[in-house]
Amino acid sequence: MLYALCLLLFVVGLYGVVTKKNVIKIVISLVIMGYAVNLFLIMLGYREKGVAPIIDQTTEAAKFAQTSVDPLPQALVLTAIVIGLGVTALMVAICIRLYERYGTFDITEMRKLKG
Amino acid sequence: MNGEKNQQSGMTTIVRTVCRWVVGCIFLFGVYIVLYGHLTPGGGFAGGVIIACAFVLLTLSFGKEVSLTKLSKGVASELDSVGALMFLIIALLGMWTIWGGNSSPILFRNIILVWTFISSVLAVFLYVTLPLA
Amino acid sequence: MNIIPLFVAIPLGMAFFIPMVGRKARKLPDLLGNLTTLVLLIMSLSVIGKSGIYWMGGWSPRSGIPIGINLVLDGLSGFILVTVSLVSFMATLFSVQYMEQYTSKLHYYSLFLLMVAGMNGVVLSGDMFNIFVFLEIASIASYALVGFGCRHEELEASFKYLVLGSIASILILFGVALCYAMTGTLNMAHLGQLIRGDMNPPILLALTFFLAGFSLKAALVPFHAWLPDAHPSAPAPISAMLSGVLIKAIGIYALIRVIFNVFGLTPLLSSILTTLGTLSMIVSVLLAIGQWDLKRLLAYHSISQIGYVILGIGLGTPLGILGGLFHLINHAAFKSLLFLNAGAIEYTTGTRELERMGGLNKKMPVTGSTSIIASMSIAGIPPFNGFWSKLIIIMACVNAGRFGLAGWAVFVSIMTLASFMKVQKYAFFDELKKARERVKEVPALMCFSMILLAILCVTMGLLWHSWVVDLFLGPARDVLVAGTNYAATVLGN
Amino acid sequence: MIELLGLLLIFMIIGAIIAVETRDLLASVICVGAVGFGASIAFLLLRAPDVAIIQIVVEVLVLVILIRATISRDLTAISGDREFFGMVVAIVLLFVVFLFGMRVFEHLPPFGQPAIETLAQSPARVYIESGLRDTGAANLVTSVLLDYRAYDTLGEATVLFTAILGALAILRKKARKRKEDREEE
Repeated sequence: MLYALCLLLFVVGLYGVVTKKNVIKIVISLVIMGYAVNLFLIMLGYREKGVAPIIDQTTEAAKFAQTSVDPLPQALVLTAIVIGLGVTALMVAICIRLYERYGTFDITEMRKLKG
Repeated sequence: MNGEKNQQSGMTTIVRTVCRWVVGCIFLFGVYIVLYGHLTPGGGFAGGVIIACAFVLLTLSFGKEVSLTKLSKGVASELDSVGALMFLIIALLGMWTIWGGNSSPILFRNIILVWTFISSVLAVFLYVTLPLA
Repeated sequence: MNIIPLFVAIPLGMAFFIPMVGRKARKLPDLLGNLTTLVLLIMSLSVIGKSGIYWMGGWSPRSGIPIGINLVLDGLSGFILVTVSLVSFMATLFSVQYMEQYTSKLHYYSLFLLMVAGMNGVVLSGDMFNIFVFLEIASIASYALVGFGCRHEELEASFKYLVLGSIASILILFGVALCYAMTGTLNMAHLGQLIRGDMNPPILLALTFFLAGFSLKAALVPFHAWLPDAHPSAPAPISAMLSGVLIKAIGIYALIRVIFNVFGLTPLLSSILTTLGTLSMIVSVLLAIGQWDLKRLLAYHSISQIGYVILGIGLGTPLGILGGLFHLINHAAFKSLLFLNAGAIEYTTGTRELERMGGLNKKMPVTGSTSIIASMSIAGIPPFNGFWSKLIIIMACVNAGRFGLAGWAVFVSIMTLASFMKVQKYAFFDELKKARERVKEVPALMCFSMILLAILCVTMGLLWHSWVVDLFLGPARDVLVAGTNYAATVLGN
Repeated sequence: MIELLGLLLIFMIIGAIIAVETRDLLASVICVGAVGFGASIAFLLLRAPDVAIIQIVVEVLVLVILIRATISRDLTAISGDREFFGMVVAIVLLFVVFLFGMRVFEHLPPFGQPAIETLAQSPARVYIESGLRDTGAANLVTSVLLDYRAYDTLGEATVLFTAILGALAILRKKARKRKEDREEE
């Protein structure tokens, strides 16, 4: 059920990328798609009644191994978020440059992107 | 600094007074997050971005000129390269250690060191992105 | 000292180093960039035929479970490494004088080396998520390089490329997530071992995502929309890199590695690949014929030749794989040469329109003659390299009993020939235009890199049967033919 | 817990739909910020504090960049005449994708039982069992990020470096030394 909601979020983002005609809207839709995938990855690592993957002195190792959530997807998502930030920054830079040239964010008013 | 010009590019007095107090705290908090990344949640990247946010705040409230006097663009992009190179060099040193027959990568294990370097790199990176917006 | 990680570390280090020192000395970025690609070329030639596995940070598998990231050098990755370094060396050589027309060369070289590092990282990595990360490095560098000229059509092309490339990356990440959900591992060899041909629905969905994502990066036909805009817009050496190696290293290489070595080639996948390949071949060659913009025409031909590669490899027979891989390296040689030629013409005449060129052969003998060699190679005229690889692919089709595909391959070859006869006629052999009276040959280094590539085309055409097959193609083919045995070779059990 | 997460996700989906559909660009940027903060809270609920922190700080930065890019520019999105037919085709196709994905997702392991519980051969199990001994970091995410998979982190730092360098290259004032007049040809 939760996975399906995540997929729905992904599809909303995909819908925005496919149908919108404004470059900022396209950037936003891509950001939303990124969130959906990140959330999906973190959900994959969740354990029923789990604890965060940080060891404190009071719990013993065996019990911790039984209850900790999966740290690997969290590490992956950290990397993925940063990559998303980089792509977004570059995209916004191009959008600003395009705006300087055309005075609009609308791709239907730009020449070659229509095809 | 040129007061009039700052008045134009920045925000109102209230915002600027509050910012003057808060920026230092944000900066310290960022450093704390970096240094304790191996024990508590957060770490180099998060701390680095928080430090970067201090500069963002400066830019937003006082204008680009003031924050550029604190950290100029040339210095920032130099620091970028230095930080990234440091990370790479540490990684390569780890490689040599392994090659020497020692199976445990001693330098890779020095978490705080690497962590701090990444953070400084990223803080500066993000700061450099700001003028584009 | 293990050489494998250096393929990534050297270009990365140089890319970080150049912006630090580049402002002080004007010639230094040129020197460092060329030196780096030369070193990479020598290193990649020195590892031909070798293989090895390197566990990053010394985290070798613990009781059979791979806990770290590994770099795998085998026949296939060595082959692609040589291709990448070869073309990138020629491209940097060409850049020295060509890029004088642009500002901020240090950004250019730094991004170029980051792109090379990203490609080398993808080619060497043995870990799904790591492939995603390095693929993003190569892609982001190429997005920026496509828009490097900052003219409006370049920025638009860059934006279009960026949006489609990001969708591809997100799909690939989704595929990695699905694989992780089902198997709990990211290592490709381990993944192959755990899947073992058991295609349950999530794994199939992941495979679909990989197929779509990597096809977008490789610009196969239903996903090709970005390429005809992006490749002409980039500066010429970058067009040569994009067409010559980028779409191969992060598109085709990753696709065939995942399909052959992780999931295993099934008849269904084989027919999907051959269909995609044939479609790319036919559709884009038809679109190419009508083009009058020289670089755009070449870009469409890239898609079509990529179609040949995928068709050959998709057949799945050893002969077909051999032909596909041979065509891959041939295409890298002649297509980058053609793009460099187009860049040379643009450098001197300032135009890319075929109708505004003409008679350039008299004024630019080196560009003209190397362009003839490249055109004959791509069109498949007998002594040149393109002929042999197309012949092998067609023979493989016939051997596999797919006569229809063989027929289409011959047809596309003829259409390619027609298209390049048009290029030669309008650009090099027609009447010399009045406005072009004062055109001179391009500077020496640009000529030099074009001549080197032309020599490469000729020698590979002449010597293909002896050393090319034995040294490069044999080991690479064996890796693909071995299929999911990849897991056993990497993990050693 | 699951209900809370479900509500949060529904909130995020509504926010995303508003962000995509609204005509005001500033509103749309702010909505995407709301979605991002929703994601951050979801990460906290899923016991991923590191990711939550990073999500929040990155979200702030993305918002600053996006708002400064859109503010005082073209605030209302001009997208008056969309082709109706294209929209319908897109929606139907995406709906099919969604239904297909739902069917596939039924085969995933159920929520709350990750791969580390069901599969013995998962590297994540090694990280949990011997991460502290191997790396000396109590925060296992840090130990994965900087020790077991430090090569990925090097890649991550490089991605940011590349993106910044690319943005600087794209935003430089003058891109060509000569022949700038060809621009208007």
